[in-house]
Amino acid sequence: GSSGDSAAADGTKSIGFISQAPRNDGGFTQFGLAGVNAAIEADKNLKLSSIVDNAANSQEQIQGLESLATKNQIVVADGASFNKAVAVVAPKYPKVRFILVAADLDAYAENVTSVTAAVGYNAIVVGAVASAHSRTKKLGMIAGLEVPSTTAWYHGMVQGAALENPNTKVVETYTGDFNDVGKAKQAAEAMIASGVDSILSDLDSGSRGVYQAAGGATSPTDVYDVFALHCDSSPHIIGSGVVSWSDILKNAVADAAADTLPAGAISYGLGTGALRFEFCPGKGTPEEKALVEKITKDITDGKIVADKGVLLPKPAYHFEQR
Amino acid sequence: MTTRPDSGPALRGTGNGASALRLTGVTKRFGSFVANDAVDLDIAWGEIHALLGENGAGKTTLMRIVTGLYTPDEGDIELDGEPVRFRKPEHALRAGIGMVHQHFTLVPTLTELENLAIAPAAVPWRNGLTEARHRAQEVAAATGLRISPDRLVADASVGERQRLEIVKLLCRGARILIFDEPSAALSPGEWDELANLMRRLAAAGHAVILISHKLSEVFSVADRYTVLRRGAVSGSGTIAEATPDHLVTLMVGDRVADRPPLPAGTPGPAVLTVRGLDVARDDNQPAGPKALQGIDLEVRRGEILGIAGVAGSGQSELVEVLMGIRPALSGAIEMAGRPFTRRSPREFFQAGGAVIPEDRHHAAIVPGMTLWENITLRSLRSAPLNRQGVLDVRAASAEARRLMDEFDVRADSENLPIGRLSGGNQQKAVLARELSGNPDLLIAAQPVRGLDVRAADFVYRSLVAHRERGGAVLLISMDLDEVISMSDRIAVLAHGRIQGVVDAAKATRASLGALMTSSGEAL
Amino acid sequence: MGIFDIAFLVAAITIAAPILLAATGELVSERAGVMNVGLEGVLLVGAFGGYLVMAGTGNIAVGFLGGIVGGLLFGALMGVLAIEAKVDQIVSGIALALLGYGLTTFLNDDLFSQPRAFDPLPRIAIPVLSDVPVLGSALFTQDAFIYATAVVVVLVALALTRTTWGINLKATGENPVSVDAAGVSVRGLRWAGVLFSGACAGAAGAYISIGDVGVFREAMTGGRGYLAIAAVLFGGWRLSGLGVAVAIFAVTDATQLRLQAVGDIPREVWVAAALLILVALGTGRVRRAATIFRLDRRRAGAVELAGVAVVAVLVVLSVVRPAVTLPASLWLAMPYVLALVALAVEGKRRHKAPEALAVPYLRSEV
Amino acid sequence: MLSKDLIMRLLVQVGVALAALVVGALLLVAIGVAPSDAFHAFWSGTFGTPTNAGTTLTQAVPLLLVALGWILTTRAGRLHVGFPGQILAGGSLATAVGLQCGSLPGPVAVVLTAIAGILGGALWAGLTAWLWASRGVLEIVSSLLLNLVAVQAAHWLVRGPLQGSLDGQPQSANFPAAALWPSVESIPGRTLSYDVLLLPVCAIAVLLLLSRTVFGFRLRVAGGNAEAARWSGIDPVREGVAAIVISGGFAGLAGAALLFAGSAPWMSDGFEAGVGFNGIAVALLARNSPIGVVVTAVVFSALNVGGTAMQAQLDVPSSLASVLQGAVIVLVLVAAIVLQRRASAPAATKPALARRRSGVVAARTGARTEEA
Ligand SMILES: Nc1ncnc2c1ncn2[C@@H]1O[C@H](COP(=O)(O)OP(=O)(O)OP(=O)(O)O)[C@@H](O)[C@H]1O
Ligand SMILES: Nc1ncnc2c1ncn2[C@@H]1O[C@H](COP(=O)(O)OP(=O)(O)OP(=O)(O)O)[C@@H](O)[C@H]1O
Ligand SMILES: [Mg+2]
Ligand SMILES: [Mg+2]
Repeated sequence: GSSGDSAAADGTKSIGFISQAPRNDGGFTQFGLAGVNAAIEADKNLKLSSIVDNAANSQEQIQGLESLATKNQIVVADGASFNKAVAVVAPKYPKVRFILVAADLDAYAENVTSVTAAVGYNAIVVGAVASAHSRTKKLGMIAGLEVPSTTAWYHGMVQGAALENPNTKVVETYTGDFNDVGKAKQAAEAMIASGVDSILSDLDSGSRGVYQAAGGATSPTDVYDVFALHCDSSPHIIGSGVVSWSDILKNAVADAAADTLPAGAISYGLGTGALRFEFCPGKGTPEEKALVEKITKDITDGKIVADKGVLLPKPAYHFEQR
Repeated sequence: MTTRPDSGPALRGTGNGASALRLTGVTKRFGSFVANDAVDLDIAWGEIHALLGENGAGKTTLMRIVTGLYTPDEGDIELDGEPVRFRKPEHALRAGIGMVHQHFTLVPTLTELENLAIAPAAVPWRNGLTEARHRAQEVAAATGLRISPDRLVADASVGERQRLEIVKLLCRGARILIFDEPSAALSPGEWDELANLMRRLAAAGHAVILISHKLSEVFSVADRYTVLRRGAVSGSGTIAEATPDHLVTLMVGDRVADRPPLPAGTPGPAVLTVRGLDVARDDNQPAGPKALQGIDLEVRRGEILGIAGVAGSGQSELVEVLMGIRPALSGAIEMAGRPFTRRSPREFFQAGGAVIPEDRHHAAIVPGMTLWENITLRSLRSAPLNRQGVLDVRAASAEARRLMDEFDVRADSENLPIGRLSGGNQQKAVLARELSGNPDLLIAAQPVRGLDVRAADFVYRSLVAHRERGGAVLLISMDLDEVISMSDRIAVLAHGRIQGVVDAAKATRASLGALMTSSGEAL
Repeated sequence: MGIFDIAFLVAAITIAAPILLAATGELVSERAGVMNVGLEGVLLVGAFGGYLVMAGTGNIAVGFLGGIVGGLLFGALMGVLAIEAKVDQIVSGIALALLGYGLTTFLNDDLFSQPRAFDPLPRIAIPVLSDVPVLGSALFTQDAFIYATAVVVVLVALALTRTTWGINLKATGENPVSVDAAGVSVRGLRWAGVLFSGACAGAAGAYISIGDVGVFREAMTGGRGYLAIAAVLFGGWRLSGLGVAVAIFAVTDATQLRLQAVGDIPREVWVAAALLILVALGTGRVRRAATIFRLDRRRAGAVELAGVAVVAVLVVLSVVRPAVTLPASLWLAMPYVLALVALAVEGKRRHKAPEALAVPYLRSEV
Repeated sequence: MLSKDLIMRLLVQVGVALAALVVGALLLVAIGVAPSDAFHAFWSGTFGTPTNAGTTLTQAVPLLLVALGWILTTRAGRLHVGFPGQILAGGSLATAVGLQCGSLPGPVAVVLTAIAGILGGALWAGLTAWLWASRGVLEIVSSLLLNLVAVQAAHWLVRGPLQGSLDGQPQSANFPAAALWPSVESIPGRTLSYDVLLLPVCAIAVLLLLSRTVFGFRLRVAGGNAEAARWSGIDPVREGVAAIVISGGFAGLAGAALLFAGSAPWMSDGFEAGVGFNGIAVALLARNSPIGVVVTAVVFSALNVGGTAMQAQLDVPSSLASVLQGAVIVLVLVAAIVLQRRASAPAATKPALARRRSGVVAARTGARTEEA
């Protein structure tokens, strides 16, 4: 069953959005959706026809994708776990452009583009800065589930910290859920108790738990965000390894609308600024700011080569690093 | 509150001779079935009134109406001449009507005192224990009924539980006491005690209603009687003018031929042999007190061995151990000459055993399942009804119908859930099931408990017939007359020991009683 | 630095409190003969109710009331099903669990397109006690909910043992007929039990959402309801046992988070485990001194042998201290596994279940 | 009286269905969606096209299997809710086997995966059974906890041993074509798997098992009154264990079906998708009738599939489906009131009475017969 013919009538292209997490998760999904909406703002020929969220298991994902594909020209599959589902569905709808977010495909498909963020690079910078800022030279990384993108943060931090100070230690904890605030809080408290004084929170709404733990801690504790800056959420936030999923998706959708989106995989890195490290206002010494500059430059210039596990494995098919 | 202000726990009776409770035209239907049919009943203060009738006559149902458990479809109830309507048991209780159920309404995990303390609490944080202790003492003072307040009910024997039950009612100000087959679980001694108590209560002006199938008991205590038959009153009067035959005729419609004395049997080889059996009272505490000690028994073909003893002497444990339900600490059991080592109920039945459990309600029937399924509960699982794991349903229900006729189980259809039948009929169904396989050894634990005259007579005949066929019967009963009249030999069980085995022909109540009490403080 | 420190105690207590409260409520209701397997659903409703009201009023106390009301509503639903309709309690419990999840998720999606977040309960230091060296900062520098929980537990303990109401309640769970015959309303008592458990679960849920972290998310109770039920059973329907059970869960949970953070497992964990097993074996021995089965003896022997072997291994491990790391998800399963092990070790001895538990009461059964 | 009972049931079923519709409509109106549109979306998403109908029917199978497992255990007087865990266990084992079956001929591979699923589920259920039978742990609680354990175990499996996707995602590799369960070619998208044949077959099998075989009879006696069962030579513990393990087998098969008959030929955590509990609801809705569950399973699967469709078409929240399912159960239970009020009191009391001996409070039973 192919579709998209309806597009012919007038220029409008309708977009379907499907995600694994709830649309209001205050993190990954929400930013992605924001990006799609931004693209729609920019181009009045685009419209967001419907959203399917909480598509937790493969059957639901496939059903969701199928029903979206039948009535849209662009389908955004927002989440790593969609890779196989897209691989199943995409070939059946050759006229539909599938945008797969934060995941790689097992197999190359003509009408599929996977946009990923090389968070590992960001992690290197965070690792270096945190190590420089840390007093105990013990850093921590808290994530929900153990998936490539989260482990990338860990490995990146390890590499970055080593660049700044070889005997800085990095530990990781997985709470089992990006949105479990209570667990996140307890995990952070546990880390702080074991001497960690700088925590990277790779969580969605769970981050609040980390802020609260830092707030309640007796020893000064720094928090590093990902995705965006929530400086006002807690005074302990130093900065954020910003991964602007909204920017990334805005680009991708716009390109897709203009049919200029190449099939294959596009990995956004520090180059485009879609990934960047940002300090909260008033945080960060000049030296640290310089350090960020330096590391970022070294990475973009290829002076620093990512260690194993920092980046997702390079796919066999067309791949672009931006 | 437990009592109305005017009638304290003290045993102040209300007049005597005056009508206490009058039922007129009380009718209760269950679906199309009429359990009580325009029943008139008149109970006077200060009398002991016997309510008689065969199984399923509607006695229990009637009493449930009186105590507010059921509401009558028609008819009126008058208490002290004022019409009353009980929608809930507490209404009846407030009005001073209390019933001692066959299955006690006690909480085993609480102490006796706590059981007395169960009462509506005006304010949640009130602690009623002291008050309860008070009442208990008042009752004790008035009737001599003493309880041991701080003992767990679980540790009390049946007799003691029954006493507690009565104390409870008196504490709550009951003035009309109803006993539904109270002697069913009592030893003779305990029954005499109960009889005295009833007289004392009546003398104190209370009204007592006694449901019993044992005419001997009725004649020993009751003043007046009312007989139910098929739900309707078939007669009433004063015991003084009544004869047993007359009452039986009223109950069952015609006379029941007296039972011929047990013909002398010719015992064959031993079917069951027990040597030095020791059994713990609590399976989980083998080191704890023993329920049975050094039991030696032998049951032979063509004989009925009676086990006499008061309730709680370990009969239940003996049955369970023979069945293979309970582990034995030591000792040997042989069935049909072969050692019965790996004991389990299945082995027991395969070795040619059958059992009529004492606690029918829980051990003998599956109330939710149909009559025919219950009757063929065991035969259904072996050929011919079982064809390579597949049931022959048609044949099974045919077999069930046959047995229902043979054992005169009264029910509209074999597809009825057995739970709907009256106690008596349920028991006949069990009897049918256990005898149908015609087993070598039949363990009958209180087989006539709760049976009406005719049914009891029927059971006797069936057991004797079984004996004539060369089967062996182990008869466990708390009723000495029953044991004496039914058995060839009698083993007296007391405090978990066999105190002696006597020839039934020579045995008397006195001699057995002596054996029971001898070495009383053993263990 | 060691992982079993004050912060550890605090964490354990924070984890324990809501489970303890919910379990206490469930205990009361089960002593009355009503088993609410849907406790998880009730917790969720409490959590969302609290969050909803908090979002409306901005007052956390009112928020908690909202949670309690939510819990009461679901408790009432359980009552209608189990007490009035006399349908199977396990089944109605499952219904509550499903409904609780569906409803809260649905409403959350529908009402909160933007998730809200609030400040959690502040910690209150009790003047003198909080200065006690170690325990002071762990026990007496907590938030109001935890103090309240302690009070409730004590009150329940008193009520069950010292009051007519308590006796009636226990009797209802054991033998409703006796209560009915005493003119006490079985329905009334069971309703009281169910509603109390509903209120407790509601409050506990509210703590999980607004009390502890100030946000709500779908299914955020994460199996705590089931842990509470397990605690009641493991505790043998006694408050004391229940406390022990909850402590075990909480400590394991707190430990696993720390162990993840530490990376490879530190020495003191091996030692602690070894000690635990030794204690277990010891108590087991004492018990069996009283009760010896022919069958059980063999098994006991095997168990003890295994136990000793494990201890030996643990001692060795604590000496060589290998760099062992467990996958995160196995750490996450740890509390449940331990709960199971605890139940299995306790086995039947603990099981003094109320006779009439989950048995609907019908008069004509007398 | 049987036929009358049957009519009564049918009436109740219809009543429940209508009530559920009303509830759903109200919810829809509440969130501002026209019920008519919603219904249209629902219909086209479930039975509107052969493809979707195929999906609906295929997804009904796991629900049915779980429901049948539930019926068996309840008839034996046991109540466990470990189906989610057993589904995960069965699915995982089936995956482990299926991934190795690439070279085998199709039929063999399919049978192997099915057997593996059954085994996995039965083994996981065996834990519950063992804990109950020999340790006296109430099966309801142990199964609840084991569910939580199974979820984490599955999480680990797809990140460790079974992880097989290129980019390290928590997913297994795609199953070899040989291991996939065959489906009807003629239907576009091949969404209709032949395992829908299990719907009638299993239902009838269970029906006969219970009513016509000695084994089923023993189960029912043990469930009806454990004490009486023991006194008549049936070991209620053995029957209970058998029932629990068999139900586990059913759930495990459901797990295999979810993976190998679905359109998603790989294992990822959370493939259980709530089938475990919904299956119970399915059994309830059919009032534990082995035949009725065939219908109710399809209804429930339609609720799931249609829920997703409605979301995609009209942006209806996905949780609406679970609300409806919860509501349906409550409705069924309430419907039970109606039936109870009709049925005569003792008839209703008897099962309860039996339950006291055999049901939730089964520790003593467990303890006793161990030595018997
Ligand atoms: N709840 C009920 N539903 C339907 N039938 C009932 C119910 N209770 C009793 N019956 C029927 O009513 C009749 C009278 O029962 P009841 O228990 O009063 O007899 P009974 O005189 O007490 O007999 P028994 O001496 O055996 O106890 C019996 O045939 C019984 O089957
Ligand atoms: N509450 C009761 N209602 C009816 N019958 C009962 C009740 N309690 C016991 N019985 C019956 O009376 C018999 C004797 O009572 P009980 O069990 O108290 O004595 P026991 O078991 O011999 O001694 P112990 O109670 O010390 O173990 C039991 O086997 C049981 O069948
Ligand atoms: Mg009677
Ligand atoms: Mg006893």
